[in-house]
Amino acid sequence: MSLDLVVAILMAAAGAATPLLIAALGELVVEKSGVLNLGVEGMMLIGAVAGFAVSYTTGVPALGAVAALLAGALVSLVFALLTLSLMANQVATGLALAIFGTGVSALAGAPFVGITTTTLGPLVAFDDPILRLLFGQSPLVYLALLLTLAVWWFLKHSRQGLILRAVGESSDAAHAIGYPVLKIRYLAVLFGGAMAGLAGSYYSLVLTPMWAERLTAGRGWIAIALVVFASWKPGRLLLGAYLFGFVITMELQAKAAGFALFAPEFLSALPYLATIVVLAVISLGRRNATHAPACLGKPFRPAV
Amino acid sequence: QDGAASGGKDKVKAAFVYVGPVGDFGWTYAHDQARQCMAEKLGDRVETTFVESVPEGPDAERVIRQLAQDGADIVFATSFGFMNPTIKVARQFPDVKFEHATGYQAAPGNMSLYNARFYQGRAVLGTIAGMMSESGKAGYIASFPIPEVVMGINAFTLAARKVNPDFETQVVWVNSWYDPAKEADAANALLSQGADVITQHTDSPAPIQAAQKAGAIAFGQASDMTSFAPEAHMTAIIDEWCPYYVKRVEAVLDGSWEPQNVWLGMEDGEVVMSPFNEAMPEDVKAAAQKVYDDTKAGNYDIFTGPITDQAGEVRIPEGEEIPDEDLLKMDWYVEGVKS
Amino acid sequence: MSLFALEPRREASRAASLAAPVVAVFCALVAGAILFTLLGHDGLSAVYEIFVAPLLNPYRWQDLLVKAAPLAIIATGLAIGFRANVWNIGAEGQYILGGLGGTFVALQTLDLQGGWILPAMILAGILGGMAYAAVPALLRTKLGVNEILSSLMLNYVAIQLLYYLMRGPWKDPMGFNFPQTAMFSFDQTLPMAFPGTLIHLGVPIAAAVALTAFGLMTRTIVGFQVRSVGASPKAARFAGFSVNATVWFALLLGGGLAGLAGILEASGPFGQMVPSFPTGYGYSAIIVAFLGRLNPLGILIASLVLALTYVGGENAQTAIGLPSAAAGAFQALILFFLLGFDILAGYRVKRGRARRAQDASGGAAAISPTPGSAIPTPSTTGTQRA
Amino acid sequence: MTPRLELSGITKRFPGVTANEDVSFAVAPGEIHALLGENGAGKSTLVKIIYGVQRADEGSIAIDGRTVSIGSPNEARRLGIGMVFQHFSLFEAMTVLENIALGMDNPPSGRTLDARIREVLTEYDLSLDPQREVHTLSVGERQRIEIVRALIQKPKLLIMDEPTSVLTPQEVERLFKVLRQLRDEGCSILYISHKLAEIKALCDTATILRGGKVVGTCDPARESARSMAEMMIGGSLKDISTKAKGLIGKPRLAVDGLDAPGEPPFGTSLKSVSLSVRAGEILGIAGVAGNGQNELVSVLSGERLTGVSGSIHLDGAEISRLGVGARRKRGLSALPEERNGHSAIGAMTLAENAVLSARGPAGLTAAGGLLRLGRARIYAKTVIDAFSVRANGPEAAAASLSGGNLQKFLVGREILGEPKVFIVSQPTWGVDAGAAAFIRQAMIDLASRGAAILCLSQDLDELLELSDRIAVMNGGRLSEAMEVAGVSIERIGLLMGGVHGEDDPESEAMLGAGRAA
Ligand SMILES: Nc1ncnc2c1ncn2[C@@H]1O[C@H](COP(=O)(O)OP(=O)(O)OP(=O)(O)O)[C@@H](O)[C@H]1O
Ligand SMILES: Nc1ncnc2c1ncn2[C@@H]1O[C@H](COP(=O)(O)OP(=O)(O)OP(=O)(O)O)[C@@H](O)[C@H]1O
Ligand SMILES: [Mg+2]
Ligand SMILES: [Mg+2]
Repeated sequence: MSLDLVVAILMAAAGAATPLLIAALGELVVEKSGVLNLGVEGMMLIGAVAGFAVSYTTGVPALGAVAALLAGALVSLVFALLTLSLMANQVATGLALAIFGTGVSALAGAPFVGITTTTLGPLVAFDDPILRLLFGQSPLVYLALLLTLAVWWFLKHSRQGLILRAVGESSDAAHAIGYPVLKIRYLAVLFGGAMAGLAGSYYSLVLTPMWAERLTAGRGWIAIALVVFASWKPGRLLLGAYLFGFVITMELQAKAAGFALFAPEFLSALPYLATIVVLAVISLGRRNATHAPACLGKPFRPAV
Repeated sequence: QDGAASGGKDKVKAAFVYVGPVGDFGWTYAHDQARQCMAEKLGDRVETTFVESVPEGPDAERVIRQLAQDGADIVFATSFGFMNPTIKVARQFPDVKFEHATGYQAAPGNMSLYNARFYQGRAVLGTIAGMMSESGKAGYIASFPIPEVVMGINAFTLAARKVNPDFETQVVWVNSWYDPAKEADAANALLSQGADVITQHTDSPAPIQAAQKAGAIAFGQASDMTSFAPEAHMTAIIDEWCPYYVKRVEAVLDGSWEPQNVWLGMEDGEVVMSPFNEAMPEDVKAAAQKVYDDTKAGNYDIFTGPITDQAGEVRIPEGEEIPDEDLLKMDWYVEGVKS
Repeated sequence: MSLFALEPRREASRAASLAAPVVAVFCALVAGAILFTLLGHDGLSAVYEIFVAPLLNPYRWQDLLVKAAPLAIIATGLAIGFRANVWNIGAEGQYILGGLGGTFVALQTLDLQGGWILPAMILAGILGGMAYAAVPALLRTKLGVNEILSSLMLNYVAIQLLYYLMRGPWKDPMGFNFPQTAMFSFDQTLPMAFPGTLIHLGVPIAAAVALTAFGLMTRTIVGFQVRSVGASPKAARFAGFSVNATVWFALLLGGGLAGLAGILEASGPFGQMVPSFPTGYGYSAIIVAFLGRLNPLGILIASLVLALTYVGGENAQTAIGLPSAAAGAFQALILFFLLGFDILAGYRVKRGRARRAQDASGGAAAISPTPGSAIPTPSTTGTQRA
Repeated sequence: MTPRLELSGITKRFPGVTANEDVSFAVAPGEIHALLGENGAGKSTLVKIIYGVQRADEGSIAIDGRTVSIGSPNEARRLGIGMVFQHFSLFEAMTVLENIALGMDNPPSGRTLDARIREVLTEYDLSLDPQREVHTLSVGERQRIEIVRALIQKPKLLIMDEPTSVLTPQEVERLFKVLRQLRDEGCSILYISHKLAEIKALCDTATILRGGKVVGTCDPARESARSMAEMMIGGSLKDISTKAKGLIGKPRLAVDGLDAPGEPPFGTSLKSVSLSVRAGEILGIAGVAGNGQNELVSVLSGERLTGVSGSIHLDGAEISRLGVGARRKRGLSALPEERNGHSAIGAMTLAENAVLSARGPAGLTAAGGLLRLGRARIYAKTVIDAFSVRANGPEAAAASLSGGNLQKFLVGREILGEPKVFIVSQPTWGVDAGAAAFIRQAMIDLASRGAAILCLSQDLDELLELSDRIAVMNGGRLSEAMEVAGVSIERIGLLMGGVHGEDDPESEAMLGAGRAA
């Protein structure tokens, strides 16, 4: 295999992994605070359309990414309001959010169908494949890696991260010793929304610089699966997302090289089967301890 | 109503049922453009409505029935999966005309089938690819191995091999009509393995964007996608449904509508090519234009023997053409296709 | 604090829990009208076309029933699971497998005749759904794998399995290489419940399923067992109920009913198996289950409401050209309002900020008149920490 | 001297109840002040208000003479108030260090904090490993975390809500030592407990609440436990009538060589437990929480079958392979210590809670698996009446009952089924004196009717009052049963701490943990 091909494969893997990683990091923080938001797909779509719209109208793709961030956070606020303040069931609200995001993004995106925008591509172009691999990818690829580091540090070493984990571990205890559980969860949900929005904009600004309905085609669900796959650890999330990106890329590379060992449907089902197997293996290894935040999905109402 | 004597009408209500959103910029988009074009041409003699994103199956049946109940005179059902639902409803509403795109079965009496010979356009693309490719290898992003897709792959490869006998077409099945990210990834995989032409039978513009980034050439699908990749986009096969829709609605207006089963192509103006890219070499332009003109004139059929299949066996002897009924259930690939 | 404050009720209010959905729908209508007006459509007529027009047209009633039937059947099964704290969100996959199970029988019996064929298909459908639900059940009871994720992942696997079968082994040999099976024969097709209408046998079956489930949950020890396990696995064990058996029961029941819905759709409205068979009923049913407050009778109503949003959405497209995406957004809006107003069952809204001291105990542990004490919360740890 | 804490006119209303009404009293610096009252008297609510977890509707709080408004626990801590909660506020999956850091407003970095914690531990002669994860710790150790969390901030006022219900007599002594040391350093302590003997031994003053109102103040040293209890209930306490002697008959429950693994993840496994309880007899089992009591109850009740070996005989029949339902049918009823979510379901009505365990004995199901809800209501009503449970009838949700009333209902539910063998754990845990007396009486009456009762409790006084014989559980082993008459508390305390002359490593470890402080 030529160096160029190897680099191409690695870059494609990074490209497939990046949006999943960003969205999953957001969801990881949300889940660490004890909230299960299944509406990632909807928030990603909103982010994708907002990012495209702003990038197209201003001509500055970076502004698009910022807009995506804000738009994602904004819709996640609806989820937060319902599940945190009004204690609506999180599973159902998350599903409704996914429907909502799909519909609203399609409505808002109607004027932008059929056009393209400047990509949020590499800042510098390199001819040398190694340099290209290291420095020549979209800024979002590097941002995702930095975010992983930041989230890891935040959860593991910062005081605020400790508090966030505490809230997800026992909202009652956290409340009793004086932490504003709802406020912290609101912030976590907003962060998750912002990340999902940003991840969505990766599709409309980097991978396929365009807008079309249902652009993300179900990637939001994979992001949620990745969080569990990684058993709520940012490091493993990075690994999982890249592994996943690599598998997707290799599947297509294998097909492009003319290998067809399996039915294509089997390959398409593979990521999901792999997630199930990993879930089973984690549980086998450490029965009764999957590191899930103990309060995940449970509503909390503070006594005042 | 009136005009019943002649079987004609003063005003026709035409309804369209779409499988995707009108904003998909692909298949459904093309049909809706045609609907608008038809409505414009016929002015106030027609009133059009449409329902988009209709799932194939019982939902389609319900939607079609509702349209018939609500007074549609003619219903265009524009996806293969609407075939059986349309048949069922057509039986219940003998006075309403039904038109189904791409199917092979119809209810007797009030249901027509229509389709377009897209493969004729694939031959034009193949010619361009064969002449312009330096690596002699094209990447073909395909959705599902249904006859229409198979026939397109074959037409493309046959045409390319006419100008470059060693030409190869590498097919990647993505198992989806529409998944931009996956289509882009597939295009990138093909490009990184040496393809310098990308073509597709999926609906999103993602592959041509990928081709543009890699400096390869590509072709639009279903509509002119130049705006997405001005340099890579050589031309596109355009599904031009407008003339057909105009004709059929006019037939309802003047009472001459009869059920039929048509498979229209370049001769009928139903398949056209979008303008060739300025940057295309003149000789390529000329060769492509010739394939188009000959097809339009009825002098060129890409599925004319000799045709050998992947195993190297001659399937169609010299001079023979593949009959339509065989094309419509094609499930084998010609030599040069890698899948 | 805010203008309104919530005050917990000592016990969930029946009146409020009945009124909440009505108020919610009303608010959603108002919000929808405003939203559509802002989007440049005629908001009032949009709401009229979606919500009222279909109800005024008797043709549409049949459509509503037909569309609601699979939703009600699946949601009933899911709701029983949710009551047991079993978070099966794999109904979509189980529905597909149900359709495939029945189709398998149909393909074996294409040339046969007899009244036994359809029942055999239905049985196979139920078994197909159950078998698929057995996977998350096994994973959860043996390994403690969270069923939300395993069942969700299996949905995608089921779709690929369907594609595989349609493209290859089960393709209709006479079907011009299109990926779909042959049409089912007369003996394989679900008959109409009322001749001359569109209302197939699935509709009365859905009603019967919901009523039976209602009896099961309120009047039998099995229902009591399910509720106990949902409220507290420890207490259920204390009562002599096996938690694992209940998890199995809930998943198999949910899977079986989803499978039933699948084969009823396949043998009824579809009349064959096609790649476009899955249409998201498995997901919509989750929402239906919640809108119905996990009560089978509520689910019957909720399934009709959801069906109305589909049918009305199509109606609004043709009547006033409202894009289908708008109908989708509106559907989500109604769901948001319904979910939000659920809180009225467990809480009273108080005007003004007279008292800041509105509280439920910090110990949400003991008290659960949270929105509908009926609704348990997903415990992602499953059996783990019990 | 200005009081450290002064409450004036504190009123707190919940929908339907006034938890505190015009409560006023003061706590002097360096005073240990008891807060007494029946279940639901409003003690926890009051201290939560002082600690800023809840807000009073009316009234004011002054610290060191300055009126303050305490909006949150953070503000409370800033004012020098520390609190140890009735229900621990710990994070199981985190380390001791993290838990303590979470309880501080500006914790120093990990290393410094670790050192500070160790300082506090030596200063008060406590032992705890800051790096351990909480879920691996015993109940006593967990409480120490809470205490260290409070002490590390050098509080001026420490609030303790029922801190001793989970401790051994020795651990209680050690806690008292800490509290007295704190008092001598000038710290005020507000102390809530239902154990009146402890109050007498520890506290300088007591304020008594009844129905949310202050009904009196006293010097516990000068009162008897009985007089304080009567002040709390506002009436006279009935004496428990002892059962007639000589009723004891043949063994009804005989357990031999019972081994079982501990409850995951960190339970204590049972090691060759043997015991026998005779008709008419009450066998008490003492022991510190977490020494296998829960395992014993769940193995005897049939809730746990996997991994169990050894024999269990009920009236001579081997039942060790039977499930819960089958054992109940044969007359064995077991009531575990935890009410919420184990022996009762809060969200269900009392009638439904009756179905949980009494459906066999009371015939609450019909053929075909149908529930007889009418009968269940009648049964619940009977229990409510017979055990004077204060509740809104059989349709009231279990969660709407106070702890004491719910416990009466649950004990009644079991006893009205006339079990032949009744196994009960912590029958009066967190239950006020009046209700506790009632429950004990009901148990004695049941025994007099010929039932065999196995009573597990951490309350030694209770066991000594109730039991005919007593045995001690430690590290999953059960000591020989001793006749209560003439047994020494010293000896039981030592057995509870793990000193029984054996030298297997596990009991050594227990000993270490118990002694460490
Ligand atoms: N969050 C709440 N919402 C409504 N009522 C409450 C709440 N918390 C407590 N109460 C009520 O306030 C009263 C006092 O409760 P509190 O918990 O203070 O009693 P307590 O004296 O601590 O009882 P115990 O001895 O059982 O701990 C009780 O009647 C209870 O019903
Ligand atoms: N949100 C609430 N709504 C209504 N009543 C409540 C609420 N929270 C608590 N209570 C009441 O609080 C009372 C006691 O609650 P608490 O949790 O303090 O129990 P307890 O009596 O202290 O028992 P235990 O000490 O065994 O837990 C109960 O009577 C219950 O009705
Ligand atoms: Mg209390
Ligand atoms: Mg209490």
